Amino acid sequence: MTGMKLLLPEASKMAREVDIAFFVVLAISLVIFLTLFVLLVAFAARYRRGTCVPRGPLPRVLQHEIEIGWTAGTVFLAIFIFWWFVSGLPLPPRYAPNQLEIHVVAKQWMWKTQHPDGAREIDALHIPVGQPVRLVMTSQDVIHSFFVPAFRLKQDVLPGRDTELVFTPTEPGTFHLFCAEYCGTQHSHMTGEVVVMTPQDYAAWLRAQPHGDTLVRQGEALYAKLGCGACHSPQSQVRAPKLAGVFGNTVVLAGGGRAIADEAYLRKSILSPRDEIAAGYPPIMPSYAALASSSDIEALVAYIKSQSVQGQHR
Amino acid sequence: MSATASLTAEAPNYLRDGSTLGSWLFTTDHKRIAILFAIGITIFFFIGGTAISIVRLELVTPAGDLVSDDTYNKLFTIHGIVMVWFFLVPSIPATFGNFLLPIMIGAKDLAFPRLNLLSWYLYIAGAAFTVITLIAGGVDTGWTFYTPYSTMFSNTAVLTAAAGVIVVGFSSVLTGVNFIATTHMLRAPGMTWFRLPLFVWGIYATSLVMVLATPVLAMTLLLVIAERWLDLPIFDPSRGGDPLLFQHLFWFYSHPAVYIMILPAMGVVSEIVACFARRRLFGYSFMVYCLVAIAVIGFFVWGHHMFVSGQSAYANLVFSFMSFMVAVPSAIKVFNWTATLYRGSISFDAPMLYAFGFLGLFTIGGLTGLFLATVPIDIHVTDTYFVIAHFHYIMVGGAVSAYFGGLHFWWPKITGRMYPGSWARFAAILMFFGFNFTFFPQFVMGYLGMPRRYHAYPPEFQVYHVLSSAGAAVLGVAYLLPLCYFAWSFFYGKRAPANPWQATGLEWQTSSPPPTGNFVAVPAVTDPYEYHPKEGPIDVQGQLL
Amino acid sequence: MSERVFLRTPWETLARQHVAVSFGMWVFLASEILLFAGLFGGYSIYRSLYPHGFLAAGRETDIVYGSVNTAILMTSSLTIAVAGRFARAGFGAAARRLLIATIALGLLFLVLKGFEYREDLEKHLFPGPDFPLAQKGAQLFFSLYWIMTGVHAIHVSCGLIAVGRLAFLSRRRVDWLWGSGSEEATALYWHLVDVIWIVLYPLLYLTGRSGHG
Amino acid sequence: MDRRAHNNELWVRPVLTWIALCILLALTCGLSYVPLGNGNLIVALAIAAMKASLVALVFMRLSEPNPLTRLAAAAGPIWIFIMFLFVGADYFTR
Repeated sequence: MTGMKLLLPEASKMAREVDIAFFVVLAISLVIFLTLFVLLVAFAARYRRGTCVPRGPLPRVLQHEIEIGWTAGTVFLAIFIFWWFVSGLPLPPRYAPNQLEIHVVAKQWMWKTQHPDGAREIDALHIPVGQPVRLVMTSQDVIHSFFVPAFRLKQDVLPGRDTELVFTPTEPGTFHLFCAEYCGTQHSHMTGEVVVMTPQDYAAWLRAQPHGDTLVRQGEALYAKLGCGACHSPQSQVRAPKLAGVFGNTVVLAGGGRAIADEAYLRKSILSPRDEIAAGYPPIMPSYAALASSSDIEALVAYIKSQSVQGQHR
Repeated sequence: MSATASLTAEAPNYLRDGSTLGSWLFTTDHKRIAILFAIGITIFFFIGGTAISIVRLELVTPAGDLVSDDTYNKLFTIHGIVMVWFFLVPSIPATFGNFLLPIMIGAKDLAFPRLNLLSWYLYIAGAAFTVITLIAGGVDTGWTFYTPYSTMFSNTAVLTAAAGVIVVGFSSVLTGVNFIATTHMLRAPGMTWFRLPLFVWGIYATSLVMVLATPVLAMTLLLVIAERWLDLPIFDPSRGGDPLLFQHLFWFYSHPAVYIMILPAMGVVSEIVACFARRRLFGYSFMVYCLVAIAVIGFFVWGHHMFVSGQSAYANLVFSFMSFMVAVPSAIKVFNWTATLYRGSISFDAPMLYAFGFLGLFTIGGLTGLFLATVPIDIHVTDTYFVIAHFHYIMVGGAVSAYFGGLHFWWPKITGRMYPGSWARFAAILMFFGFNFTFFPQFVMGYLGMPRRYHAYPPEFQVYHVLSSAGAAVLGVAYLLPLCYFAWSFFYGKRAPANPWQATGLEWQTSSPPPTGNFVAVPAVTDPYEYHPKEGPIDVQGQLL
Repeated sequence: MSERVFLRTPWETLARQHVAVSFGMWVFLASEILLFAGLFGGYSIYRSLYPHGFLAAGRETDIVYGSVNTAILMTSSLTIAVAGRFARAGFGAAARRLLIATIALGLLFLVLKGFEYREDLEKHLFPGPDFPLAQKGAQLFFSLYWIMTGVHAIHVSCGLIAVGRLAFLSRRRVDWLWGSGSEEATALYWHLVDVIWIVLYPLLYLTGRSGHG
Repeated sequence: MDRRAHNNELWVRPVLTWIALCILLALTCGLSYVPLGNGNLIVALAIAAMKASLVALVFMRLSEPNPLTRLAAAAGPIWIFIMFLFVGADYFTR
């Protein structure tokens, strides 16, 4: 048993803000609680049966004014706390260019993470301090939840859908990673660690990793293996949308309507192509849901994305 | 005087109106049905309690070494299912509500006595499903039945568990219908809406929630059964479904369910505080408005269970705002109870000790609710022990304290016997300290990041778990004590007078225990809580003039 | 006829008892409506997520069965409504005949529903590997179709039992129909079953009829 | 009581309502084949609402002035609306 710990390290920018909010609400609560507690004890002592104290009825006016007073006061306080934390809510910058994008796949009962250069980890995540990190997370089976107490961050990881977490670690160290959403028998073993390192250490660590393929390269391999190019390459005889450059564009859909070709759209187009057909193309593509796993889809999307982003084309 | 002698002297009452098993199992007397419910929920209280005792024992050490992880998951699931649906939801309404609602409004029985009996049989049928679940090896989904785990992945007895909850849900719908019709239709002459005791208002508000929320749960669990059993795609994301839809539908019931548990508790505490402070309730009409406001606003806040679920950020803010709003009427009620004590003449009998316990613990539970309504804080503490501590302060510190308070308050009325007062006071104090000992450390470890539903955990949390388990042992003893002295009291206790606490309220105008038709003469209806004249002086000793 | 026969325990007058019975039934109906709320909610969400799948699937239901069944249920609502009015006016025998007509119509509804189910199954419209439609959401539509109509059929059966109870208990003394107040409550329940079908009908049978929307 | 008014109350009004219901049924069935885009759903639901109101008002005698019954009858639809409003607050802002 290690000693009693009352404070949790604040290891992300968010952690500081959550702690401030936590302790402000704690202070407000303590004031309210202590006031009530003192009143309860004082009344209980002073007005216990048998004491000689005045016990006449209250003046009517007083009754009403007090009631209206504390009703208004409570309403004001509730609205104030709400306004105060909403005004302080940080809007996480999405798709910022300097973010380190890490893909997380959760499954019973394991966290699989993959760095942009292809390094993979299981039940661990190494990240450099001070670097904004964007986690793109999905689950292969049930709902999990990515929880790092030291960062004060938690986000459910859903099957069939991406969820994201954006944060900037501020303290080097090793922190707990928990699955916070009950996910079955070995839920309590679905833990890991987040290691925040100095940029130099991170670079060294990254070099030492067995270099698997990058996500983009895996995607490229899958693209070939699944024969996507048979239809989607410009040389193909089959009429299918060209995928290079599609990411981030607006797609006009058959039957009217538009969609932004973001990650969610690409993912959906691979899994259930006939839902949103690009205008002018026949609905002939089959679903790849049975052929590609969640991590395969992540790789394919990453590859298609890389075909659209200038300078990243490899 | 010996016990036998006092028995022969007993006036005719509902307990002596037939002693065969059939006279109980086919009774339509609301008082007897209340007793039947009381027996059911007591059994389930101890089943749920046993399950969680093993869990607390397991958590003394960080390694999961006492039971397997599978068993552990089944234990906390059965604890949740049993305690929520088979103890807390029926606890106060189906026992005290059933027993007292007609008497308090001066009626002979509930509006539909046979329907009331049907409610009990549905409860028993639901209970049978739960027992079958236990025999079939239990269920490991957690009481929340989250999909897709419950529908596609768990290989335990989800179907019978869900069926049990659906059936017991219909029991509470029928009870709710009965209470609403009774309150509207059977009030004695002179019993206007604003003369109703707050307990009746609490039961009425709870019935509204039961009737309007419970069917949604029934259908949601029916969909779970359909997906799991018939393999129909509904929530399964691999076939286009959305697991978040399940969460929305589930919490549409399950958040208001918290108010099903706490509104009657508030009613009980109002009765006790007024009686033992010998004081008119401060701000009676505000108390009524607050009960109704909580019941209605309580329907708008369920999304605060889903701040990290992938719900939209906009919805998070809407639900957060509504959660702050529902805190307002709850806070006002606490202020009013406290103000009722002012210039009172307070005695510290067991029911009042439980009411004091309720005030303190419910306040802590309510205030920690503010943390959970604040989105950034909730993101950190949700699904941790902080949430566990929070809702146990409301449900155990609040609802169960009030249940025991009510039991000690109305026991003489229900059984016609007094119980040993000093033992009761001792149990109340023990329960209060045991409770805080158990659950306060959980706030701290929740803030430190200890996730809920963990079988094994990092060693740095052990000190809090040991504290919590030690407290749970005290709490367990405190729960067993009343069982002993109430059992003793039922057979050997001193005969109770009609009104042992000199309380107002129609239930004290009839004999203890009441006769089968509740009243021999038509009761006189006055304002509730006439503990002292509205104007003029009061005796310095605090006695009524 | 004496009131005493029909007066039940907590009530002082028969009039009050009647008001309470129908009020109690109305409260229960509110609960019944909420029972279907989750299904309507799921339908709306999934229809907005998968409009094409829902339209395509909606075309596969059998509009003939659906429409005929709607007409049958509406007619049974008429017969039970008039039965109640006759019973109150003292035409007990006629009221009883109308109740029996209601039972017949309800049974006819269930029989037709059974034939429809058989044809649906022959067309493999039960979600699963043999399901004929490829559009995403089509299987969700049919999940909801089976559950909605299934739960509704359970309600029809409960209604039939309740109406059957009326017909049975009034076989000796037809004034029982008026006296106990359960005719009113039963009729209310039966009407609600009809109302729910009226709402299900456009959702399940009229969707996607106007072509490729 | 006037015999005609009596008959009216007894069966003429319900039968007229039933005729109206049948006409509405034919109307909604026919209109569903007319391509109106999203209008199809709106028309179908509007007609369903009219039919449901007819049943409620005449057959279920909601037209008789009884505030308590009306309150109970309104509760169901109002609570469905609450559910749609707040579930929609999530789905339509994702």
